[in-house]
Amino acid sequence: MKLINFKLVTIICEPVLSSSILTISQDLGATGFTVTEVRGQGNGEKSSGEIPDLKSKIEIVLEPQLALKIMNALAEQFFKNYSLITYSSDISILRPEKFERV
Amino acid sequence: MKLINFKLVTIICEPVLSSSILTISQDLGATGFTVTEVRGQGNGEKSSGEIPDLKSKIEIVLEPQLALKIMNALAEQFFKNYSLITYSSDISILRPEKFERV
Amino acid sequence: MKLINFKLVTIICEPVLSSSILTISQDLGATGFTVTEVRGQGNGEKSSGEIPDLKSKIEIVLEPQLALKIMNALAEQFFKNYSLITYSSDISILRPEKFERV
Amino acid sequence: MTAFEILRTNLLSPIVLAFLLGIVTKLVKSELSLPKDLYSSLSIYLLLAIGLKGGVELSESTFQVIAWPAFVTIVLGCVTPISAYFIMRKLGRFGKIDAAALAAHYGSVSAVTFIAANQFVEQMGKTAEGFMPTLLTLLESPGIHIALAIGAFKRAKSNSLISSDDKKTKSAIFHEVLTGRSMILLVGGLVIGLLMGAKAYEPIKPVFETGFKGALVLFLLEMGIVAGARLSDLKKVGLPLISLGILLPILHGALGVFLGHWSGLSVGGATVLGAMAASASYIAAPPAVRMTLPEANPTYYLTASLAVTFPFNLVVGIPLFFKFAEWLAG
Amino acid sequence: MTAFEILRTNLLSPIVLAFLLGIVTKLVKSELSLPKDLYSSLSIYLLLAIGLKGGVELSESTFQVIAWPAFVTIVLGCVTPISAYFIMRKLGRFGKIDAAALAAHYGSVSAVTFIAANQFVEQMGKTAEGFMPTLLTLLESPGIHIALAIGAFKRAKSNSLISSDDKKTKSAIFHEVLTGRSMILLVGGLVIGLLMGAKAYEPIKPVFETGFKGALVLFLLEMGIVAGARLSDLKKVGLPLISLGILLPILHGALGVFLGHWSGLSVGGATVLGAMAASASYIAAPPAVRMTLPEANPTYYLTASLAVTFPFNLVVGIPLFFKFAEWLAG
Amino acid sequence: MTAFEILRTNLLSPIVLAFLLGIVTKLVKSELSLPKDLYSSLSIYLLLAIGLKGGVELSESTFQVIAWPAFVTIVLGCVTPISAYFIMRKLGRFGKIDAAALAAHYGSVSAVTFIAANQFVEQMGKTAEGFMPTLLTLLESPGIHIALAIGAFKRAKSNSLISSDDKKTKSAIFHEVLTGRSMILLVGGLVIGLLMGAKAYEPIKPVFETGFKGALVLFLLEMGIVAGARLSDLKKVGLPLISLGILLPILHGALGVFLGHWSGLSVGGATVLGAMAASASYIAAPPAVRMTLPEANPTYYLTASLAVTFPFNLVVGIPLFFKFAEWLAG
Ligand SMILES: Nc1ncnc2c1ncn2[C@@H]1O[C@H](COP(=O)(O)O)[C@@H](O)[C@H]1O
Ligand SMILES: Nc1ncnc2c1ncn2[C@@H]1O[C@H](COP(=O)(O)O)[C@@H](O)[C@H]1O
Ligand SMILES: Nc1ncnc2c1ncn2[C@@H]1O[C@H](COP(=O)(O)O)[C@@H](O)[C@H]1O
Ligand code: NA
Ligand code: NA
Ligand code: NA
Repeated sequence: MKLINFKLVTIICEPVLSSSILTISQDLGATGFTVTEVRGQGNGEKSSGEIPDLKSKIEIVLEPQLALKIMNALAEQFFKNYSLITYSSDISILRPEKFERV
Repeated sequence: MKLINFKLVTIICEPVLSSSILTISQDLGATGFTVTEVRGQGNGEKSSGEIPDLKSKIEIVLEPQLALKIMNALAEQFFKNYSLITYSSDISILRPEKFERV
Repeated sequence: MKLINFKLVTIICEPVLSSSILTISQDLGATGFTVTEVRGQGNGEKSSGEIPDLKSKIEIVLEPQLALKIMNALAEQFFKNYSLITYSSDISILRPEKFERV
Repeated sequence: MTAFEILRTNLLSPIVLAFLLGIVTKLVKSELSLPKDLYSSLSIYLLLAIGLKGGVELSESTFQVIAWPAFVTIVLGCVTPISAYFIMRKLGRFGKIDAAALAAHYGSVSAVTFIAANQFVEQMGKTAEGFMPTLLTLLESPGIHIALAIGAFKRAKSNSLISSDDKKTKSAIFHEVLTGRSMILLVGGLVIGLLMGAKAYEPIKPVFETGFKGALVLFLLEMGIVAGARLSDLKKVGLPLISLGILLPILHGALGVFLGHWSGLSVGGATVLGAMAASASYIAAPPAVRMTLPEANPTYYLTASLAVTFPFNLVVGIPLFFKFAEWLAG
Repeated sequence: MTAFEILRTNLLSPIVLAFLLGIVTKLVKSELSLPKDLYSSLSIYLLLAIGLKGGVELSESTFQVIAWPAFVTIVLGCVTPISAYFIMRKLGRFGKIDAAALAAHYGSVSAVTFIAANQFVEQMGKTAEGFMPTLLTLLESPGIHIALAIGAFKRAKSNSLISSDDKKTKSAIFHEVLTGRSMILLVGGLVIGLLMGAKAYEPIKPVFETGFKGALVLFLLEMGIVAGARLSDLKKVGLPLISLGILLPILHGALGVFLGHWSGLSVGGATVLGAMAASASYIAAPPAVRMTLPEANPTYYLTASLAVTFPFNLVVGIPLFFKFAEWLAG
Repeated sequence: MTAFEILRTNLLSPIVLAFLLGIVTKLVKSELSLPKDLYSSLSIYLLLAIGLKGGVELSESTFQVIAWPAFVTIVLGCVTPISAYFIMRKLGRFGKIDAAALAAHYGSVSAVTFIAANQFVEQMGKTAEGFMPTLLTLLESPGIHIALAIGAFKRAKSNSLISSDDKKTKSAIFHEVLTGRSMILLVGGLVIGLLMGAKAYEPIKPVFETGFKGALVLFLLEMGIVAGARLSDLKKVGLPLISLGILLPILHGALGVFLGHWSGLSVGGATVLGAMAASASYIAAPPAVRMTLPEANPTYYLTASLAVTFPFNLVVGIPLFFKFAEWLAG
């Protein structure tokens, strides 16, 4: 099969945000997600929860033009008040049709 | 030390596939693997297991020419009947000899 | 917001090393870290611990010029006697000021 | 007790209520679920506890008493996957591979159903034979292998070849089922129980026996949550599979009770054997089926096992088999 | 017993000592902590156990006996978030949003404080009424919603608009609090207990009742570790919040004891109701507040709940409320 | 009882059988293993339980009775790392760093071996002194520090310098060992037990004492799996280390029993002290060694501790030390 250029958007956030972030990314066109439970620290002060280091890492495979759109949506809604970071990277996938909404 | 261009192949799959995938990647020349327990959803219908969201994320550091080979082998064997995605990305490593089979 | 080119340095190591690695990366200027518990095997012989496959995956978002510096520091201190690998990859972030030390 | 009173007592038992609470938890879309490690820990504990107690009691049984029940159990292990296959093919109109996949589940056994049946007959004052766990280990694997063989054979006939790859998988599956969590813990527990005997069992009884029923409540709460998560799939699988997920346990259960009675088991023992035959595996069978018959739709077999047959047996089936066993016993 | 003896007995009880050990663990910078899954498992177990026992005992209570205590509990649920808000605003000089966030915590209840109070009065020979867990479920959610409503209203007044987004969040939060872990397990346990009755409870009692106090020791060890991790934040939050984190439980606790006594509760029951009113939620409230009032500083409410009010109640508050209840009872 | 009967009773005890089942699990390549969190939870529970009970019983001991046993325990803590170092150097022909690493393990103590020895002597009707857990805490850390100091010194002599980095590591290790999981739980448990006394212990006894032996069975099952996973390394480490992994516990065990007897301990107490001296740490020592002596090969010390010495002590060593203690006692 042929490799196609795609984007992987990663978000690391307070667990309380996960479900909102997944909803937003789905609304904007993502076809799936992968969540990992991680432990993290940054320079943010807003961290919350009984276990302060506990974070969720969300990874989303996306068509390139969607990546910045989702990142900006999250930045606008959450950067001010919540503890999270987001970044994107280039990946090569097979089966691009699998990541397109029908 | 000097940085060398390498590939990182990632596979996210039903847990039941992990051991087969590790065997295949080893047979094709990978020298190691890293597995993370994750939770995920896609648009596949074939997902299985008592806990349907539970997935395994397998990461393999590889010489560039092996990456596509392994991805294609997995695509051929598993894409039709199983729930999984795979992608590759560019990384820079130290010690390339560590990732070569003797 | 605008995307800025940054680096993501990943380290996969014996759990016993994590805290030293985090200290080193902080000393060299990293502003945070994300740690995932993983299971892994390589061709190293030095692996230790009651559960030999248990590894820590450390991810650090960094200004590009810091990446190689941290990787080299780890290589020098730990490659000889410990079980670990490290690699870097290109990512695009928002808010570069978040990842700069004040 | 009338049939109604028996049903009522069963429905108001802590484990059935805990299971229902688990289902309600999902229905109201609560995020509550037991931590994964607690769920596995409880299942390890329950299996080992059954094994240990079974082993201790086995050390007091004679070969004569066990021989016939063991024989009919093996008969059930050979017959039920075949009957399940044909019923799924003919009545359910499922494809060959899906029917074989379902047969692997119905031909094997659910340990929790076994436990629930034991608790039920005990509550009814008809405690089952102490060697029942031994029968449980006999019934676990044959059905899976027979059904998978049917599936492989049917597929080979259409493809007119058996790949060598297939053979490798098959022996891997054989190994996996035989060394699976439940086999190791049940057989291991039986052997330990047998070797150590009742006296050495005494000091560990508080954990493995006194604590058993409470632990079961927690486990069934999570089983309810897991089953509840599958309820939305009921629409996908359709009425035929739902009906067969009730019919099949009735048939297999009746056969199990009958053979149990015939082989000399007490009312309690025959009920438990019936529940075993009626139950569908959802731990050992699914991964084995997934690897061997990947074309089979997992939604079918998981929904049927977890969201239809298990609740049916727990709430209605077990009391039913009990009534039948009582009737047979005259 | 003199006040001093009571304090001493409380301080030397296993759960208080375990909590202190947890704090010491953090003070000496040990890496010890309970596995996350054990912590959740214990909290699930404790909540379900309270529910089950409460349900069984509820089946033996009459409506008359419960009506007034239930009524004053709801009154407490409506009054304490408001009093907490104003005290935080006026005495603490906190901003509107932070005050509302704190009020959501102090208007709700900490289940562990409830349990500790029950254990304490039992140890004092004044076991509380069996229906106290029912009151616990009544007190959990109203306070959160009232405080969040205050916060949303105050914010809207400054912003002069309520976004539709806000409404969506609010109904999601409402759902989340009502179907949260503690509500499901407490209410679910109550219903199961009520339905199954004392006889069916008997076989699961070894796990849910005999094991309760030991499990609590492990849980409080981890609570101590969690609270200890927050101790370093005490400097950040400053003396005003620390003082209010002690004053507020005294006020609310006294009110709770008084209303409890007035509604006909025994000395034990009034003490427990006081402890409930005095306690600050740290499980249900924080995520709800984080989503609804994101501008509020989590360090304030988490440190106040976990590192000030909880330890205060555990060590000093509960014995104090008990003394007050005894004094009221004459 | 004859030596043979004693060995047999030990071999057929639930914990030894559970350990063997764990090894078999690995030998048949089963994927069964206890969830990681269950394993840590059990180890936390077991350590705290030992501490609590030890503390309660300590509150009934006098200083006189403990003084000499405590003294000989500290002597063992200083002598065994040195004897282990020289035996590994001379008989085993290991390098300086590897010998020091092994010495850190054999100079410290395995809590599970301690527990197993206590269970064994109790089963033999010779329950050990109640203050044995106090001795356990004394023996845990000195050996590690002495052995690591030997290693650092030997290395420095070859490198002719001690880096300042080394000093930083050393104080970090010192802190880590002293505040490690086992020290916190054992010492913390002892202090809690001592403070609360027997009466307050009563309500938590069902969990911490009645449940102890059952929990131990589960723990040893996993220990067997962990040890079984190391069996394949036996070939790598070679016959010399395997032999020394048996010789060393015999020597240290005999010394421990002898000193125990001499210091006034009962047959049970002397046996347990012998088992402690004979045992090799596999929780506190490995990470400390890994950080301080990274050149040492972990396969050596982990295989020797887990796959040789622990099974040897569990199956053969403890009964042997018991026989020796009986013989000394005349
Ligand atoms: N420089 C960094 N490198 C890696 N992960 C980071 C970094 N900064 C922040 N994070 C992750 O993002 C989470 C939220 O960051 P913060 O908002 O700074 O608390 C942290 O808990 C980390 O998991
Ligand atoms: N668009 C996506 N972004 C991130 N992860 C995905 C995506 N699609 C699928 N996955 C992951 O791959 C797994 C298998 O996908 P599927 O075959 O669609 O069930 C899912 O459970 C997710 O963990
Ligand atoms: N080729 C590889 N691909 C992915 N992960 C690897 C690879 N080699 C090593 N690792 C990871 O790095 C850890 C340490 O490697 P090693 O030093 O070879 O034991 C392993 O446990 C794996 O988690
Ligand atoms: Na069956
Ligand atoms: Na309150
Ligand atoms: Na030792």
